[in-house]
Amino acid sequence: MLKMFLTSVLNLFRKPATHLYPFEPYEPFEDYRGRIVWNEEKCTFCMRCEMVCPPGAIKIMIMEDDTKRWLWNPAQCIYCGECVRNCPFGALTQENQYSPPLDKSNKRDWSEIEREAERLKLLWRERLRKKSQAKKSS
Amino acid sequence: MSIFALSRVKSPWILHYDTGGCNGCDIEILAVLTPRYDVERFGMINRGNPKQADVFLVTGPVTKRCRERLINLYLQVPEPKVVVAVGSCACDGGVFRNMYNVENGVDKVIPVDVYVPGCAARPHQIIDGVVKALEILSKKTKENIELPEYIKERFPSLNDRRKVLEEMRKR
Amino acid sequence: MDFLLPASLLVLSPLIGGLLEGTFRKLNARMQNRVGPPIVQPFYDLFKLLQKRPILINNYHVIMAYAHLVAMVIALATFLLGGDFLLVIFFHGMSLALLSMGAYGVRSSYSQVGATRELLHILAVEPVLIMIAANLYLNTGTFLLSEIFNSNFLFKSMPLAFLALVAVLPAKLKKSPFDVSEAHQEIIGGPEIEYSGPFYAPIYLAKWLEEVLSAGLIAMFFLGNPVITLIAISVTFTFVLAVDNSTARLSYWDMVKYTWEISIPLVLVNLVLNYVGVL
Amino acid sequence: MASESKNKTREIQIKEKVYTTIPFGSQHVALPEPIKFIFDTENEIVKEIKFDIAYVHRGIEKALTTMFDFRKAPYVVGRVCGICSAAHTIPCAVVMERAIGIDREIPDRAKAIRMIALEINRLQSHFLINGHLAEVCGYENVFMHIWRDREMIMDLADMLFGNRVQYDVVCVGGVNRDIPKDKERVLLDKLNEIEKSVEFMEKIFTKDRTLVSRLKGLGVVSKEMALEYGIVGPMARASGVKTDCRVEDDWGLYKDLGFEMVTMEEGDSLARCLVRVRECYESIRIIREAIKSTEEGEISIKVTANPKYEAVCRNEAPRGELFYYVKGTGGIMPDRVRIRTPTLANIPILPEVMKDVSYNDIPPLLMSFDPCIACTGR
Ligand code: SF4
Ligand code: SF4
Ligand code: SF4
Ligand code: SF4
Ligand code: SF4
Ligand code: SF4
Ligand code: SF4
Ligand code: SF4
Repeated sequence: MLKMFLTSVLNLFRKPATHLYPFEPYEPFEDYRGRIVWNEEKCTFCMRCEMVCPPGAIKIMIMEDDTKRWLWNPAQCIYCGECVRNCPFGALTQENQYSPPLDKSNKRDWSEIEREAERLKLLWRERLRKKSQAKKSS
Repeated sequence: MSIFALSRVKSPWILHYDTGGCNGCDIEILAVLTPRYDVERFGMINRGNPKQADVFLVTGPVTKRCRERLINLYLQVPEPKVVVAVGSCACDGGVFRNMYNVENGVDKVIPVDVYVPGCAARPHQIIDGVVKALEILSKKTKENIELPEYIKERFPSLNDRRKVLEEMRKR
Repeated sequence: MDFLLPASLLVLSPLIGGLLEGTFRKLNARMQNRVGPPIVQPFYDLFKLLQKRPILINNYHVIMAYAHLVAMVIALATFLLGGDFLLVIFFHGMSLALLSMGAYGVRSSYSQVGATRELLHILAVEPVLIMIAANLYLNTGTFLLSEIFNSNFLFKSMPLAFLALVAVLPAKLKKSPFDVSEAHQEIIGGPEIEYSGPFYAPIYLAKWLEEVLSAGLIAMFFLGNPVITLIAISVTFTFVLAVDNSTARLSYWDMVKYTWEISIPLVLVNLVLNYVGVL
Repeated sequence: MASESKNKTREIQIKEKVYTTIPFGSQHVALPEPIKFIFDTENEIVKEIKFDIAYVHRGIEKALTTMFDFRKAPYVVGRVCGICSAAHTIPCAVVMERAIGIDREIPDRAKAIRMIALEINRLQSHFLINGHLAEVCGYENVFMHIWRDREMIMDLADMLFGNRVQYDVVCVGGVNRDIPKDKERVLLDKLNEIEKSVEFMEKIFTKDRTLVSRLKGLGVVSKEMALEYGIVGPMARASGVKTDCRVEDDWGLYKDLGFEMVTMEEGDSLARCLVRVRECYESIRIIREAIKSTEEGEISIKVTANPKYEAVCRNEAPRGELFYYVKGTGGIMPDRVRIRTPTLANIPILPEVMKDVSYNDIPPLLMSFDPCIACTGR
């Protein structure tokens, strides 16, 4: 009781322990597990990252003209770093900056993307099957 | 800015509800109130009372059982209000996505204004999110009544909805 | 005392009360080693509350909130304009009673528990105030505050009564260790829980007025030199806040027990000492 | 006879008495998690308690057998609970290793890092709950001070593992990041400061009169009761039951480092609180020893096989025994995963100790049992 009383009164004359974020900038620790950065040049679309990601925050879309897109959802990612450790080509890195908040305007509808990716993958498999069949028959 | 518009932004009282997340983000929300981050700087206090809240912080992927309570709490918060989904699992389900007892995120149940990613969302992210939410709040007034999806489902016609709104106004 | 000062104090009391509350919150935060809200924060809160969509539970409930405010205003006005001290105590008690009546009027059990506890607050605070009034009468020969205000530095003749007042101040201002009726972690604000938006505003405002009234009660003991009065008020409030920050909440029976066991004997001793003529 | 029937009517009368029902949860400030208690009270004395714990059921056990392969499992079970995230990931990884049959090959350095993660986790959890306990007693200042100091531990976790809450450092086969030398030094420095703040906490919880008067003698659990209800963790140790999975299971190096169990005899809320405070000293000591005893080196081994055996692992989470069971069939996903969590074991005793307690003592009593529900429903 007395101790807290003294602490309280003394605290009036001490500097508060508060860090005045966002007015004072904050620099995260050097290897904080933050955003995932994808390097398009190195990526071979091997799909390993999509496979190892626990929550399924990475989706690779194989479009109908066989171009490929790599999508990552910051609002779904659990920032475990598993994709970075598992990418065989070093195409992924993890920044030490945390993701900014999103709102309706810039948040992706992930269910839509999941469905679309699934659909496109089926089409792709179909195309592969057809191609191999064509090869066999020729 | 008039004193009224200013006061709307300067005095966000928060309500916090965990809809089945892992506590990680809840504890970070608590940490945001403590000396290191001290969001009382922005006038934020945790009233724990939906009727006196402006900012509704929701964590967790919304389990089936929490759904009705979440809607209930949402309806009890008087307008103007903003809803902030804190943590990846509140945004899109996070690691719990597609498990059999979850709804995959808060915005499947009630309208969400700001999404704070991160697992766990760190205090800085939560502060950023709330600051962003306050921007949205400053544009809202007590006339902006947004209804949760389920009411829209249950009352598809505009007339029905108007009735619900009137009921809500009367309460 | 002339009329102008008390009247202007009364008109400005919401402003003073708001600043007082803001200072409390700031000091409180600093005692907890954090920065805290700006001093004008309570005004932001009040204006925000006025802009919220009203949610009406029932008319009775809301009327009681306004009645609570009105009774508090009357208590403060009576005090500042130099009315009867007993009347001040009566209206102060009544305003709390009205609040708890309103709280009984809704079905939430937190509200009802809070209402019961609010009544216990009255039980703890009012007897002590009445004893202080009796002591004042012994010293000044009147219950009329306008005459009591003419006396100089009452603290000299009734220090123990002042200590008794300080002992009940936490209960009066709902600060720890005697904040049982608000008890945020148990009953989430107690009697206030069902009030929202514009209907919560009168209660919020009444809280400021109560702080002004408490400041007035403290000032009553230190009249004469305005500097000493101000110092006395700030020291006392800082002390109360520091106690708030260095105690856990006691149970409601402990509250009644402690206030009675400490404050009432203190005033009694003071009475006897006055009577015998030692002080 | 007459008196007997009279007694009976009186009993019936008592039963018919109208109680004031106070719901506590599923949303309440004193308890951030969705659990619901319903207290039937009479003059604020609690007479009957009902509770409902299944608000947070997400189906993690099921998902581990249908959605995630075993390598992802530690990351998933970390999200069973964010307060003792490391406490979940470790036994999960260990149980998978046992089911594969590689648990003997885990390098010592990995074990040491796991221990450090667990003990840092325990430290922050104990700070958290003791601060929260002060808060629900209405002692806001102590809460603020303890949580201010807790930030030091959070910073440590942030620095060492890259996240404040979910460390995600444990994986099947070892750990996925090492602690370099310079970080070790920072860690050791910080531990001294943390030790000071543990001392502060101990002083408050033993000396502060208002706090002690509220907690002492509240919710006494005798040793027999503790054994009968099978409560675990610091709650059991506060009643004098010698149980601690850190010495009962051997996934770590605790035995080599000379672990000492903290027990007390009183069994009241204060004792539960003090056991936690004193465990902090032990945790700090263990971290120091763990750093000293191992060198930088191998931190994981390659996992090639799938889990094929049945295995269990017990771990001492901050709140007591955590039990993992896995049945592998050689597939990429195990056949059955079972998680038995400490809070689940500690809840059945609550109605017993809460009976006839005044409602204003309920939050401290509840918090002294440290219930957190995230894992109870899984
Ligand atoms: S694992 Fe790497 S290379 Fe493969 S798809 Fe992902 S980013 Fe591209
Ligand atoms: S960090 Fe983890 S959750 Fe995020 S994308 Fe990579 S693997 Fe997925
Ligand atoms: S986002 Fe992650 S840390 Fe936060 S509640 Fe969800 S699972 Fe837990
Ligand atoms: S407070 Fe009671 S009566 Fe009112 S909506 Fe909730 S459950 Fe129904
Ligand atoms: S008991 Fe087993 S099979 Fe039946 S519903 Fe539950 S989980 Fe499914
Ligand atoms: S033995 Fe116990 S755990 Fe197993 S099914 Fe029966 S009740 Fe459940
Ligand atoms: S007991 Fe369960 S809910 Fe509580 S901290 Fe541990 S894992 Fe989390
Ligand atoms: S843990 Fe048991 S009681 Fe709880 S939700 Fe799951 S099945 Fe139901």
